Amino acid sequence: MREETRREAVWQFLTYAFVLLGAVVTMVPLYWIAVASTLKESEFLSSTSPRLLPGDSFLANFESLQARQNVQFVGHPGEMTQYIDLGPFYFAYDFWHLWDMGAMESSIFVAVVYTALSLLLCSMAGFAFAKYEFRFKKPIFYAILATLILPIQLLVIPLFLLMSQLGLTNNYWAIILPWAANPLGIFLMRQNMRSIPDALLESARMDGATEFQLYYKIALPTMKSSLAALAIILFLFQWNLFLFPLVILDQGKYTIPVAINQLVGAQRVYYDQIMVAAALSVIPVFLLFLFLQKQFVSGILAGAVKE
Amino acid sequence: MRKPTNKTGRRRVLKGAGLAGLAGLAGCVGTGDPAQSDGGGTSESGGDSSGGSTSTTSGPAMAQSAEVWGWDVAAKSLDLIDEPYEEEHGGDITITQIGRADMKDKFKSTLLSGSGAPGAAMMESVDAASWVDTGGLRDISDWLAEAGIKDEFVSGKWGPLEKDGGTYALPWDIGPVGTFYRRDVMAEHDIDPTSVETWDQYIEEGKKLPDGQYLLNLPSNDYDGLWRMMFRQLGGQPFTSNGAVNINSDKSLQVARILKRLRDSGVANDLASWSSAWFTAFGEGTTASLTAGAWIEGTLKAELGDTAGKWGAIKPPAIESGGSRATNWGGSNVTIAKQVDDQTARRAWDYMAYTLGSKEHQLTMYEEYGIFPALESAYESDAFDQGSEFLDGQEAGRMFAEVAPEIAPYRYTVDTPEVTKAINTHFRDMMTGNKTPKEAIDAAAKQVADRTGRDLA
Amino acid sequence: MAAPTSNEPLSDPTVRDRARFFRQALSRRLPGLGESGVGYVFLLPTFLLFTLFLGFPILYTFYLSFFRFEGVSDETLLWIDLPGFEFQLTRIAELEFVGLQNYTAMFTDTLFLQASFNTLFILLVQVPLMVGLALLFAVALNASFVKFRGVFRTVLALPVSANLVAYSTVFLLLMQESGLVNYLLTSVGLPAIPWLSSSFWSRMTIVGAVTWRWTGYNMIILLAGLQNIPQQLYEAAEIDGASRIEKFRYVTVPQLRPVLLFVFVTSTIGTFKLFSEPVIINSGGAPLDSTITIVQYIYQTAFIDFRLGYASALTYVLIFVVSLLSAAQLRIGGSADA
Amino acid sequence: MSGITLQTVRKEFETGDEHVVAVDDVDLEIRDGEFLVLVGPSGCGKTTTLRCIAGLEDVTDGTIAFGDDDVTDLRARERDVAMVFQNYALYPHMNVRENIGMGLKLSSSMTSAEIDAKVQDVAELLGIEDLLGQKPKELSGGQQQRVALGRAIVRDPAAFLMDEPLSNLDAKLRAQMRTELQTLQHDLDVTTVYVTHDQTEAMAMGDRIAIMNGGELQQVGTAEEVYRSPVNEFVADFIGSPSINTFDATVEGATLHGPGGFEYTLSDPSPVEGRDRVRVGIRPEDMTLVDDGVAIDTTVLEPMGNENFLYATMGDQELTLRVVPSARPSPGDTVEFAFDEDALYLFDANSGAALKTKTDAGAPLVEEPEEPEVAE
Repeated sequence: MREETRREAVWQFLTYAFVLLGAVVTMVPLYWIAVASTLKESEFLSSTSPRLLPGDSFLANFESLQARQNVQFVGHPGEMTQYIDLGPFYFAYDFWHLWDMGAMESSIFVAVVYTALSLLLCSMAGFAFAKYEFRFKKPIFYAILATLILPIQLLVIPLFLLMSQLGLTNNYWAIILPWAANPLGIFLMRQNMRSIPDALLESARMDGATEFQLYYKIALPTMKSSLAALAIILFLFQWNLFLFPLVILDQGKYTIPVAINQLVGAQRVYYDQIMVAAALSVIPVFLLFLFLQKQFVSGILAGAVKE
Repeated sequence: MRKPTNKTGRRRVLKGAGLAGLAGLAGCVGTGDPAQSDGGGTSESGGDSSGGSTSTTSGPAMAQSAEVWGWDVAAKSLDLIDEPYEEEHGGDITITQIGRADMKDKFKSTLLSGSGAPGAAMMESVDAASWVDTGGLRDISDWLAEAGIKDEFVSGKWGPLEKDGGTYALPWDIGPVGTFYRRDVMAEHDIDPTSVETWDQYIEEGKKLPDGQYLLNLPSNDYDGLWRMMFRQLGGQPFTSNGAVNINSDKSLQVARILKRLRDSGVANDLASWSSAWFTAFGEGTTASLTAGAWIEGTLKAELGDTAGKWGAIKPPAIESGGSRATNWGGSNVTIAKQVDDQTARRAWDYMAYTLGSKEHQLTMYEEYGIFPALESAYESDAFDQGSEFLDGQEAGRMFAEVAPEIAPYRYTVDTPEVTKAINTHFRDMMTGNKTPKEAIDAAAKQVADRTGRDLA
Repeated sequence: MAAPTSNEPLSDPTVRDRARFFRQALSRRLPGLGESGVGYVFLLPTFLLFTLFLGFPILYTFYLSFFRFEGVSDETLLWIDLPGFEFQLTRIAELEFVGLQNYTAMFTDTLFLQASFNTLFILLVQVPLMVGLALLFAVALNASFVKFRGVFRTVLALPVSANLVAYSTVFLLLMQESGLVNYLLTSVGLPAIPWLSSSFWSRMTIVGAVTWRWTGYNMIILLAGLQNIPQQLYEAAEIDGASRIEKFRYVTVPQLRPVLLFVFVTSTIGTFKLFSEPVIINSGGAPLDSTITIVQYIYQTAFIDFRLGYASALTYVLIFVVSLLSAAQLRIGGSADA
Repeated sequence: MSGITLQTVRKEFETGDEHVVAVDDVDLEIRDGEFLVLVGPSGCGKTTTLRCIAGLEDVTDGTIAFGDDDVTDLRARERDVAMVFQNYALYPHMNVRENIGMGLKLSSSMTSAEIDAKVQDVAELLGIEDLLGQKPKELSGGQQQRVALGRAIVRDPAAFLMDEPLSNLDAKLRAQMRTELQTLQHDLDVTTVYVTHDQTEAMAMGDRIAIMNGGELQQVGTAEEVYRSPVNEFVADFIGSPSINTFDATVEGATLHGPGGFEYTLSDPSPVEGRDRVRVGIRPEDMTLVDDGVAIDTTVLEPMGNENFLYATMGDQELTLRVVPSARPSPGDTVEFAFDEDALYLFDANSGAALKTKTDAGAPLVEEPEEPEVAE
């Protein structure tokens, strides 16, 4: 018994040590981004003694980032150009001019719209694959799944061509629509929706629900945590898109990755500005992740990997 | 297997809603030049010719506006001439500043997909041949002839911009090479760069430096840069006039031997180009000199401002005694995509000719940002005679202006990137002693020949 | 019967009720679809987007893979002329038909082979390393005695929120000769490592960067899988006298197999698609070609060399290989314990 | 409210390469207000039949009518039926009130206030008015069962369809709910089709019982009818617990020769006239221990308190006997049993069709005005 407790203690100690070490190693780059964003470039790039404690140059760095001509990283209040003034009814209808969007806002905006749209499409398609029988179901499903493999960097030229024909160049829809029906999302939704009991749907049918009501009144609400998990995956996917947004979007509509890449000059890399941008760009995803983390754990594979 | 062209009448465009989009991929069939169809233009190409054009040349009406893409300092330079141009010629020129690699990616996407190109864009001479070869650029030779400014540019600049009698870009700047050195470091160790004539002498002088201090930097990620510069200095050509691979010529061997000697003599540092360590070494004087295009002065000034006055410049050492000391590193042009509609192209050309073809404006850009003009007639200006504070008052401008016209032409081709890869790969083997200089250039030449289907010279 | 029998309304319908009645009336009038019809309707938006935005690029890429790109053009590219169906696509590129030449050329393309080697190297080191770490972290955090599990979980998964371009650039800085990592190494008496300038270590830097970013994400997936394992299985194993390791070996791993498989397959696909990390990290002075990945190489082939046809063929080969590999993983992983 | 009529209803499935006839030309008439139990072993097609009535499955052939209305082509939501599922199928994201009200909200033209009132009434009827605000996962099995019932009741449907609704409850609760359901059905007087695999439940609850096997309807009748007068050996075997003892016997005139020296001479040999072989059936409760009967060897004795189950072998034939609690032979003991000829069942040796069923004076057979619906 004595021996047993000692071994248990050693085991616990090792486990803690391992997890703690992992956490520290994981935090180093993030901590360094945060610290570096508050230092002068020469301070954090110094080869002799890198500073590991925060300095006071954050605002200066941020200002130099914001002062760049070709990148608007964070937006600022804009001008409301159009409004209707009908006494108590006061409508601004050029909504986006209330705030000139910088890369941060653009990225958030695009990622949110994309995530919402994609959740809708993926859950609908997943519902169809999970709960209905139809001809060519399997071939269609596998065809969609196969596109998971496709590296989108390699579709840039034909996609660009297509977008310019559709008049979608320099338009956020161009980086939202092509992958709105996300194959991984469809796969996950299909796997999760298979765990919805058929009786539940039939019960609703007996209650008089239409097929579409089955989807949005029964299937969607029971899939909340899976949807939350998928939302994180989709958001991250869009958040990190780089090459196609670079090619299709013009200045003023840049998303964060494109904007950050603009800080890499022909001859010089503006590391101080990159650090500020990197630090700032972590925040939205961090918040989203924190917010949805519980659902992410429980929802990622409620039934995701059966079979 | 060529597909018949749209002349065949029996084929018509299906006007189905879904297919209309696809069918219109590059302008509707039957309407002729796609540049005039909806498919080809950009957001700027309104085709609106009502703008107050004061063009002195004839030709199609000009669009009111045009967009020009450039990167970094170059874009800022162009921006300097934006206002004077608009005041004098009307129109509305937008200079868009995009990161260098990003701009290339964006512009190439537009070239390859046949749509979305700006009115005009910057193009490095290194890239010129392959971009021209896509067939996506506009032949501006007629306009060039009309403007009569072709002869005013240094002749070595035109090679890669021309193909089959067409001219596809207007030269902008060149990079006459100089060797920039830290006066204080050299003086401290009793080295007099101004007395150096050849690389061999320079290496010998460099040996006077103590351990931990280097004469120059020879970065393993950029062998091709130094090689190309020296090769050109010797009048070498990577490809013969009939297209055979020529990087294993005697001249190339000479260069390879010098690079090898630089490495073996221990006078060369090995820091990745443009890395912060690279800059720091120049700032601290641990790397005492830097051979690069004239434009490097502006960069050094910006990055290492506190070393101002401690620098000097000489013409690059010759490969052999009495050899040429003129060569080039870098340089850009401005080009127009074929897909751009005539009116917008016309507007873009008008701006280009105004900006790049005039002494006055080239000098403005030189003085402000150190963009060294390819416009030879500009060299007469006394702007080149002004002492540089950064170079301790040295009149380096005049030195470069003397070098510029002597620069030998160089045959950039679509396969230039292959040469770059091959040289870097095999020179690395050479530096480690795995290959002799002769073996290295032979292997590089063979690799290029194999991969491009060209013959060996 | 206890329910109200009166037909008189108890109350006036509210606006929401009216809207409901309207919807009901509407849905009653709509024709019913067979089951398969409903399935198609739900798939319709997905189908439309796929055909429009991926169908064309995919087919166009396939088409290009049999040609050599000779330049931009405006001639006819493709025409379909069947009875009752005529369709013509204007050529955007000057193409020369070369048959399967693009496909055969890659076997002698040393750079392609180098890129394949790099990608496989990264794959073989990175995927097992990452999945192994993720599994260990997941098991550790699943242990009931560990306190602050939520905090650890969050911290470990945090890198996923770092922006791709930003974090690659940061790694580039951290791993420099005189960067923070070497500083830390040397300050504890270890030798500095040429993270960016040696072929081997620059690949390891990419491995490290990708592992850093995705381990926590995969850990969460595995953790979810672990929590689905019935506790009774461990109790049964305990009674059978299984040690900790044996429990892991005979209960955890088999039970987790489908989840592990999912993680393996998605990680493999992800590694094959590596692009931004090597592009950015490679700019730190790594020996040429030593970190180039397949996707990066294909991108260069298309965008720098303008060999669109060859790049298209490479794309298809890549897709084919990854499909095979995924299928094989699924088969191996699935059959052993069906 | 109305009866339900099934005419040659057929349901075929294609699953992969397999072609399955789940329901094989079933004719069935369910009377208005009747509690009909569909019973049979698993896979017999009873659930499929129920789902066809519900409209959850399209029939391959045949018609289904509610009263005079042909509903064959109507969707489930248009049929005005309510269904209770085995797992209750409560909407996990809705509370009890919403669960019960869902059907009304989706398909009735009641206002929200009316729906609320009705839900309240039904909840009170079922005694779950305190649970209205709770989510299904907070409820016990019995409570969930009630909510599922409430959901069906609240809609005043033309018929209740129940698919093994009690099988997820423990034995005690099941017995309790059984009675409650019967009472409720009786009070509401709604035609009810109830599917179970448990013949005890079927006997206890059904006004009539429809027994299915292999997709075919075997017999429809009251509990007593199917017990006393099964149409074939399958029904005889399925109904009754413990199951009827059956064995082969050869016929010599009026005498039956069975395994282990079984021999019995019929006083009325007419059912076996002209036959060489026959199947003999004797229910365990009809066998009594005597001193001069057929000898059998005891294997196991299960005392049940009020009676004992005696398992024995007659030659290689296993038999079950229900005997008085005082009879306690030990395993290995040889005992002897006897039975009444009135209680004897005889079936055709090949088809299993009944030749003779109980003829003793049990409860009087219910005389039905209509012809009994018996499918082949």
